[in-house]
Amino acid sequence: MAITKVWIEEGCIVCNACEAECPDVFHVTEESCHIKGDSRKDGRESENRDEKAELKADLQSSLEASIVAAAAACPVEVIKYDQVASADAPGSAEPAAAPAVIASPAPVAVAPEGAPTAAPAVDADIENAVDAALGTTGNTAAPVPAPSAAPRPVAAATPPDPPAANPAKPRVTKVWIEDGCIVCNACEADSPEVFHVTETTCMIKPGVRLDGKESENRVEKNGLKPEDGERLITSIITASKGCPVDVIKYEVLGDAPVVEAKPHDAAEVAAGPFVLDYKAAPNRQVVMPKTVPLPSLHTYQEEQKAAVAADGAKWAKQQADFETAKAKALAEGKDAPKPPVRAVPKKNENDMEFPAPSEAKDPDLLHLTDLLDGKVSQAFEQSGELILQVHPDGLIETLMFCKGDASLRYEMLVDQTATHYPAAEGFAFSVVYQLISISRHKRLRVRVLVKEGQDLESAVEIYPSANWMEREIYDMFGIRFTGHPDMTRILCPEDWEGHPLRKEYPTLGWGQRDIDFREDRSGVLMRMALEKAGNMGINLKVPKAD
Amino acid sequence: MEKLLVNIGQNLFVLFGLLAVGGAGVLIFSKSAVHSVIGFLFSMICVAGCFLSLQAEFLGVAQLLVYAGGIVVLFLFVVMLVELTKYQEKGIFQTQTKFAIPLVGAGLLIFGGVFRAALFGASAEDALTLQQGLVGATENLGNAQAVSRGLFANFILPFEILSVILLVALVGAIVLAKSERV
Amino acid sequence: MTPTLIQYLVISLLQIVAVLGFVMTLVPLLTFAERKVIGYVQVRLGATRVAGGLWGAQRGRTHQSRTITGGLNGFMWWLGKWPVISILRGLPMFIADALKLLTKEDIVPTDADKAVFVLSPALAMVAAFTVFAAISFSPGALFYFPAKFPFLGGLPFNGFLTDINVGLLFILGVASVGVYGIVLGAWASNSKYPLLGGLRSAAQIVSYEVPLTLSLLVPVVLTGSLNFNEMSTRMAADVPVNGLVGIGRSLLMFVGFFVYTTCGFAETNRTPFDLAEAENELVAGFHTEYSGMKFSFFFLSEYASMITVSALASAFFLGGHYLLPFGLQPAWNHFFQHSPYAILAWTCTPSILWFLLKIFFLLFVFLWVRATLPRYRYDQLMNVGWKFLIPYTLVMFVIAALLRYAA
Amino acid sequence: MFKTEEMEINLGPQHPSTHGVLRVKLHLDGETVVRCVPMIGYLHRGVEKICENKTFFQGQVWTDRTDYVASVSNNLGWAEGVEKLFGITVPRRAHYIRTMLTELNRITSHLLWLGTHALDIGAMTVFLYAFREREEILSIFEAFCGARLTTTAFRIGGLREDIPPGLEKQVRAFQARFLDCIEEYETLLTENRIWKKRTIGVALLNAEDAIALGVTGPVLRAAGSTYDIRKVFPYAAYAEMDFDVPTQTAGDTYARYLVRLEEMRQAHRIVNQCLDGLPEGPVMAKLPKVLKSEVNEVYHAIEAPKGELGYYFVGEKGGVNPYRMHIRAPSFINLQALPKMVEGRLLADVIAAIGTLDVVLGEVDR
Repeated sequence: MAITKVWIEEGCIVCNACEAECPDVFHVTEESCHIKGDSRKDGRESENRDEKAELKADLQSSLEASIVAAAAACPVEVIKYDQVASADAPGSAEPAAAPAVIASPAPVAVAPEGAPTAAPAVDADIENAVDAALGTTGNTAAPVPAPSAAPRPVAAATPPDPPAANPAKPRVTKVWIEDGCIVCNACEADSPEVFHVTETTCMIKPGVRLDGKESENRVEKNGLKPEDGERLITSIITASKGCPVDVIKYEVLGDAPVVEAKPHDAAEVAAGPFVLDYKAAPNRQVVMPKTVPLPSLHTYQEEQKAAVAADGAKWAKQQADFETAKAKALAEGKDAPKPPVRAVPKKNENDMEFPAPSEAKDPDLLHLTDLLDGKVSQAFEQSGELILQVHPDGLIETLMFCKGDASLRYEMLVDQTATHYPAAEGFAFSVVYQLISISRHKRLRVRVLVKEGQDLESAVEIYPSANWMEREIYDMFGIRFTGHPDMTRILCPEDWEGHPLRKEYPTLGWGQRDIDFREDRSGVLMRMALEKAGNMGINLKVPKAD
Repeated sequence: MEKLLVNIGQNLFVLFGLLAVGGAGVLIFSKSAVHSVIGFLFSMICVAGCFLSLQAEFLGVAQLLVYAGGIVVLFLFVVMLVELTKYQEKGIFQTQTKFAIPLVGAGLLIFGGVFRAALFGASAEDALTLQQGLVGATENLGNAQAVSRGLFANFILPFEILSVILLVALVGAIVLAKSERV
Repeated sequence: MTPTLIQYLVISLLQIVAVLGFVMTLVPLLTFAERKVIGYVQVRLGATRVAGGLWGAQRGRTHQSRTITGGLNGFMWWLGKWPVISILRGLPMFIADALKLLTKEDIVPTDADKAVFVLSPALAMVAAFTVFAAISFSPGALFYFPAKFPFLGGLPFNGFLTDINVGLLFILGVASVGVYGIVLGAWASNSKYPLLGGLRSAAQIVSYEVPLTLSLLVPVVLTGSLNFNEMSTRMAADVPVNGLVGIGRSLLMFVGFFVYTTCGFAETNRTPFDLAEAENELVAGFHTEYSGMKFSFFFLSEYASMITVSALASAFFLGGHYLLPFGLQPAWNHFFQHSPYAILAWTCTPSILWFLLKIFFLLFVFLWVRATLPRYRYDQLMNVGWKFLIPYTLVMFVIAALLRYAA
Repeated sequence: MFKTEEMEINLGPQHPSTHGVLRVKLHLDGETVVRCVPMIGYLHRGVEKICENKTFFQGQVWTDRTDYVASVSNNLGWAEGVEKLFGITVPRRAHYIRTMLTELNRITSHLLWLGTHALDIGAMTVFLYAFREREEILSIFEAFCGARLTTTAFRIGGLREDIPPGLEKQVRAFQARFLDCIEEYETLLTENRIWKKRTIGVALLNAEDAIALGVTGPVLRAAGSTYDIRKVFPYAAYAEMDFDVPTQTAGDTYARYLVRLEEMRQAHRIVNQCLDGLPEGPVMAKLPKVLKSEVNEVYHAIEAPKGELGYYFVGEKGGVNPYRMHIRAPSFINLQALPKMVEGRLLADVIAAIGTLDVVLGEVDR
């Protein structure tokens, strides 16, 4: 296919959109838009309205895509063009597409003067027919998606018969956003493939649109790609129903399915402790940890034993293999294979040695284990630190002993914090209390394991310094402490949702997204960014080599 | 013009007097207590102006220093600290209107009579001068000396009685404040 | 020759213009001096330039010298090359300051009592400037209009506006009205920090007025006059040095001077008594909500009252228009009055020069103290006022009366 | 008819004397503080969460931003905490250089405290004098690592580079005049009547309350305790240093002032010792290219200028990020003591108390 002629009808608003899309052909002056002399056969530069001079032959097909895009981008739709199928164009590789267009009287379409240009937009059947015709070629990967955005005047011409139209399947032909969007994200939650909520408005995504642009589609009412319109019909209707201000409009071909609107009220959000609706915000996906890095002497010893056993088994297997190989070789009269050498553990050349946990030898730990009598689940030493893990029931008792016992005298609770272990079975959090004895120069860590939703007893009575630290733990993890004088959030605002240091809490905020300008083909995001930044008087056109 | 300037003292006296009355009006009729105090202050300053225009500098300045600089500040202090809007709503203030109106009428009548007698009566013909006994003494003295001689020589008894009354008021204030506090 | 009434009024007007002009120039210069003095104490340069242009930069003209302040900056930069006058670099700061305050947005809080809010800076300003009506900068005529001068030929131009015989009381009375500016402004802002600042300030000024007045009464009792000119004249000439009494008088004046200066610092809300606007506690104290011109009125009145306090101190304690302070002038006069050297004889006569020099020195002390001392706490301030200064001044007053009796 | 009413006033979050975005809700009776509720979180950036999503090397950068006044101390805490988690041995020379820089950082932190605290109380000049010396130390940091405030000075396992040539001279030049500078501050403040009036007996916190509330650092030592992590649990090269732990018994603002001044002198001593005894050798331990942690959990505390700065790490097997990282921020815990210090006192004492606690809101909120 190729475009032979381009001209500008009256009513240009000098918006620069065409030049942005196709700078080779269009040149926007202060009063009007011109077709450049470089691209015209007669070499003149004008609006080309009366003369309708042809484009240069070599440019006819190469600039096709951009001219079509420019015509589609024109907000007042004054850019018109003649489109013909040319034999040497790459479009000829599309057998299904070519007949569809050729079937129409060539040149495809020139709207008669005074023909209604806005009216066809509602004529869903006709456009659907064209779309359906083109839709069959959807998978043949036309190099540019633009040609399928047939010029609007085509509606006035005789429509071609759809060769493979399938009216049985209902689909959405168009969807657009009226004025009044409140940027509530509900539509994106329902149908993330179609809607894209920015900071100021809601957009229809380029991926599903025929013209491949991202905008509100309010003025242009561009059609959806047929296959997407078919596939996403339910979600689009859901989004439209779910829109609290009812600004999402759509046109359906065929019978629209009956869809219930999803409620998007605050009740849903506040239902659980923290709603993890990944569909609602795919950008907030969280990779949950798989392991439980809770240091424990018991587990470590098991691991070591298992490692030794595995090593032994491997060695035994190697030897057995060697024996069989040797026997086989002897039997076949070959040379015996080399006997295996037991692998020496790799020598550690780094100044780094893992501090392995060891049995509790410190008198404090032993003394506490005696005192608490069965409430201690573990006591060990690691990295020169004393660790005592107790049952949640015995926590207050432990702390009282630590502070009050004459031979312990841990006067100060320096730190208290928690860790979330979502992958663990039987518990969800560990809460650690770092104690120091100022008089005896010793440190001790008391650890309790807490289940999800389980409350701990507050240590404020024993150690007043626990006050803010427990509030912080509540704020960050949602573990409540009974008997605390003021169990409120401390760092986050009172109405904050979720507890940030839990592992399932995402690191991206609601509505936060990574903008990749490389994907910004139509320049919408770039233009918006520029608008936001204000007109800085910088020429943003890419400089040309010539 | 010339006449106006020659009689400047007299004219200023009238002017300040009227302004003082205006300030007193603000004091009475203002809705806001602070505005009342401002009106009071204005009135006091104008009274001082009256004294000054009569060439009683010491009295004028003392008026400024004591009333404007000291007493009204304390009024303002109290008025600012008490949240009056609340009491206004409760109707604690301005409850005495029905007594005040007849009282003011009576006062106007009485003082009007006095003023009338003073201004247009027989005694209006006499010159407004100091007492005969003081006239000779003030000739070579400043204003302050004249006043002090009047206070501490001629009127020592009323002066001392006044100071006792003030002392009583002072003690009373302290007692009230203490009981409020405890 | 005595002037006619009209001539008298015209001359008075001229004098008012002269005094106001003097004070209005001195105040901005004082702010510049403040920057420089405190800068010097704090091992930094203080103001050296005025930043930016007034309007040139916005139009895209980048060259500094085309803007007004830019041109001044260029000039001042050139000044900086010369050794002594380089201290004047940054002098345009006082113009820029004034311009800034004039052109700043004038904000009135929504819930403020608008009338009072507008009134109170004016009140503070009027009180601070009316005081100068009674301050005598020079005894007698400053100069006489030349005989050929139209209308006013041969008439004296005085160094004072009025010669009230209760000048001191007038100053105190008018100055005490200044507190309303602060209190009402604070109240009218309808904000908590200003209210606290206003209350502090009112309590502070009311309580420090007592020792201030009492300490000023010491020289009044010693000389027996409330008049500005007469005070220094009597101090210098009339009261003879009389052995022990003379020494006692000088000592008393010396102590009285320090007490008075302390009270003066409190009266003007300067460090270490600047609790009304203690920016570290009350954000900006009573003028937190003020901006633009209204703020500058408060600012001006504070600096004007600094000048007042300095003028009073120099007139009543430091000998006023005479050279020596604390009533030492008679002794000096005794030796040098008839000295053959003209310069020495001249030091025995009153002059506006001495008076201004003393004022400037005291103003410098204000700045010096600000750079050096921390701030008192509110209750400590009240303690100092009521428990120390008032008893001290009372004792001084009694001693002064005894000395007067003895003399 | 009239009864007294409490006035509720918000000190902050934007206030000249709250040293950041601290908001203190005060109930005043006249000017007496009846109730004081510190409200924090205005600067909460979720540093702990961020560090859980960064590698051990990347996370260190964030520690600069917690207590931005004492970033070198924070770096040291992080580096040593990670080294403890992995069991890394750091060369002795690196320890010495780390100690020296940390002590210089202690001086800058205390100088900033001194300047701002004096400014709060109304003494302007000390601020400028203190900043004069602080600038000099910051240039030393700049010479060492290129940054003045957010240094990220150390690497896990030692230092990235040895000290540059000329740094020693620069440090010695500073050391030579610093003691005189402290004298200068003292002439302005120590015997100043007003300063003493404003600080003696103000914001009292005795040792018992301080320990109960978890208060550490100079505030605790000014109440009589000798608890100093550099002595009690020596780290870096402190075991080899000869220095005293200054203490006072009064537990008021003045005592804290004296303690911090003396700490600057002791820091000066330590820096001198580090310079004199600087050993030869490498500054970086041999480490694998990628640090992968084992299952371990450590709490490492150092004596930051403001008190005990603890880093709590949980490592998961094969993880390059900390599974959990928690900062025990001294400012956060010390700020808890504010109501205890000021209730029943005057409004101006709140300012003095906030100043004397020496909180940095970046660290309080993290």
